[in-house]
Amino acid sequence: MRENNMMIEFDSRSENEGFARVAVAAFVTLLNPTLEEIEDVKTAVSEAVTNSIIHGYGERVEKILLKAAIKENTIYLEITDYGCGIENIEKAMEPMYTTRPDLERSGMGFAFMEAFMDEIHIESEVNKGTTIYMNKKIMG
Amino acid sequence: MRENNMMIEFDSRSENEGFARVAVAAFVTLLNPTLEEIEDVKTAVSEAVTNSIIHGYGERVEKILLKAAIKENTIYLEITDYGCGIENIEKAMEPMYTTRPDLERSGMGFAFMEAFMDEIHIESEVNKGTTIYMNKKIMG
Amino acid sequence: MNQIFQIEGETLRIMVPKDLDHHNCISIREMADSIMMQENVREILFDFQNTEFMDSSGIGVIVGRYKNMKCLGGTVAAIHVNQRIKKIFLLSGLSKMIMIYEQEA
Amino acid sequence: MNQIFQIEGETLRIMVPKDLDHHNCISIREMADSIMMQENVREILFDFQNTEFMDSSGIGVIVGRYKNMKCLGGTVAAIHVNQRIKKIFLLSGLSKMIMIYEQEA
Ligand SMILES: Nc1ncnc2c1ncn2[C@@H]1O[C@H](COP(=O)(O)OP(=O)(O)O)[C@@H](O)[C@H]1O
Ligand SMILES: Nc1ncnc2c1ncn2[C@@H]1O[C@H](COP(=O)(O)OP(=O)(O)O)[C@@H](O)[C@H]1O
Repeated sequence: MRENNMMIEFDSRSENEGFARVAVAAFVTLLNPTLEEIEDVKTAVSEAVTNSIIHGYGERVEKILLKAAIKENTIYLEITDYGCGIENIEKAMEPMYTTRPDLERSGMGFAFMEAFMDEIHIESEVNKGTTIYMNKKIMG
Repeated sequence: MRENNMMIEFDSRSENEGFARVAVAAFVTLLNPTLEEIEDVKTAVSEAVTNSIIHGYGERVEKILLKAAIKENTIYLEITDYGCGIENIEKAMEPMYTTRPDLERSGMGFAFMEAFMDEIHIESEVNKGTTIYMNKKIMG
Repeated sequence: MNQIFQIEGETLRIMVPKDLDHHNCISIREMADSIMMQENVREILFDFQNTEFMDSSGIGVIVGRYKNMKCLGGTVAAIHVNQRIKKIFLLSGLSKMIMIYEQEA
Repeated sequence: MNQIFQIEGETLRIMVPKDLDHHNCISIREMADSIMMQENVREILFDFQNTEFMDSSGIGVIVGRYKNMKCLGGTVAAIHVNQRIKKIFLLSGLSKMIMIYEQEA
């Protein structure tokens, strides 16, 4: 498949979590994925977007940026917020680690992103924001 | 419903027509529309995006910008290309008028946008590009 | 030729895809015209059984086939047309141009 | 109380919505806890019959109810769990914590 790009910017409202998942699913559909592969990508998107809403912005309404690119048969995703950033990325990635047990967070967000995508990379700066880079080869 | 905003930028490839429709449908779903209302909005989006791809960019791969906002129970859409622009907007809006009969265009694109949305407004400048503004109150 | 295009006697049945938009019209137009050249087609039947979405690009591809068939003395018809697509047919004037079968003959 | 929350004897059945994400978890958490206060609930049964999507927020809301029920000496279970959701349960360790019924008792 030829290279194809899209970018979505949306308000960090919880009702947009579903919107972001469906939009990415519609885009990745162009690679003729299996149902399982679509679900994998949707789950990873949901985790990253939810984190930006809850952790990045502490539920303030700001902007989330989601970039997606198709190159060959791989989907590349970038999810960015301009929120509080992550102090200790290594710690944040530990399964079960969460800074918001009060909101019943399970601490499994990054673990799910790792489980469902091929690669994940986090860039974050305190008080500047966070970008999650993920990609997955779609076998179809 | 509180105000909610999103913006999509994507390559002007024909395979993204379906992506744009589904993304807008997922967003407008937040207003609990009827199936008919969803179809109306999808059709209008499809017409505007297709026009940008075929007419605006003459099938060159450039960027299309789609903005959507929900205010009260109305969906506002803006579809922009930076393509060739429209010389005579009044003429372009006439049903059956098309400059691309060779591509089997029916000249019904604007007629459909008018039929399926409440309001439509076109801004265009030759060699600068075109923006279509549309809105529709969702009764649900 | 694949499952989208089916020859039934002198009828070419086109199984319209889920979305009949500009993107999908391109290949339908090309394939339909090349089959019309090779086979003895007297009727093109657009079968909307699997179709959920259609915009004005769909009107274009149907009118285009209508014109070509008229030159050859043939006809164009549609079948399994749901309410939404009927509305699009009406709005565009297409329902005055081509036959719409309610069900298989 | 609406159709999402059903009291059946000492069981509170929660009809999980189509998407069990952070957005939908918020109201489920609030409603479930307020019903637990008012009624004599010994078991919470998450019914995934209509559920197509679940992410780690769903884990959070189930574990949260599990903890609350444990305090009260009650249990949490799940039913009508499809392959995808079973996978999420496994990955998160949830399947070691709560009962998963294959079908209605
Ligand atoms: N976008 C973000 N901005 C700031 N902090 C984040 C972001 N994403 C994750 N974190 C931090 O990393 C921790 C672990 O994240 P995660 O594994 O997704 O679990 P959970 O969301 O359940 O807490 C979070 O509790 C939070 O402290
Ligand atoms: N985004 C655009 N950029 C340039 N020209 C446009 C654009 N949209 C529409 N037009 C012009 O307006 C005409 C009528 O458009 P429309 O009613 O959608 O019919 P059709 O797409 O079938 O030609 C087009 O043939 C084209 O000349």
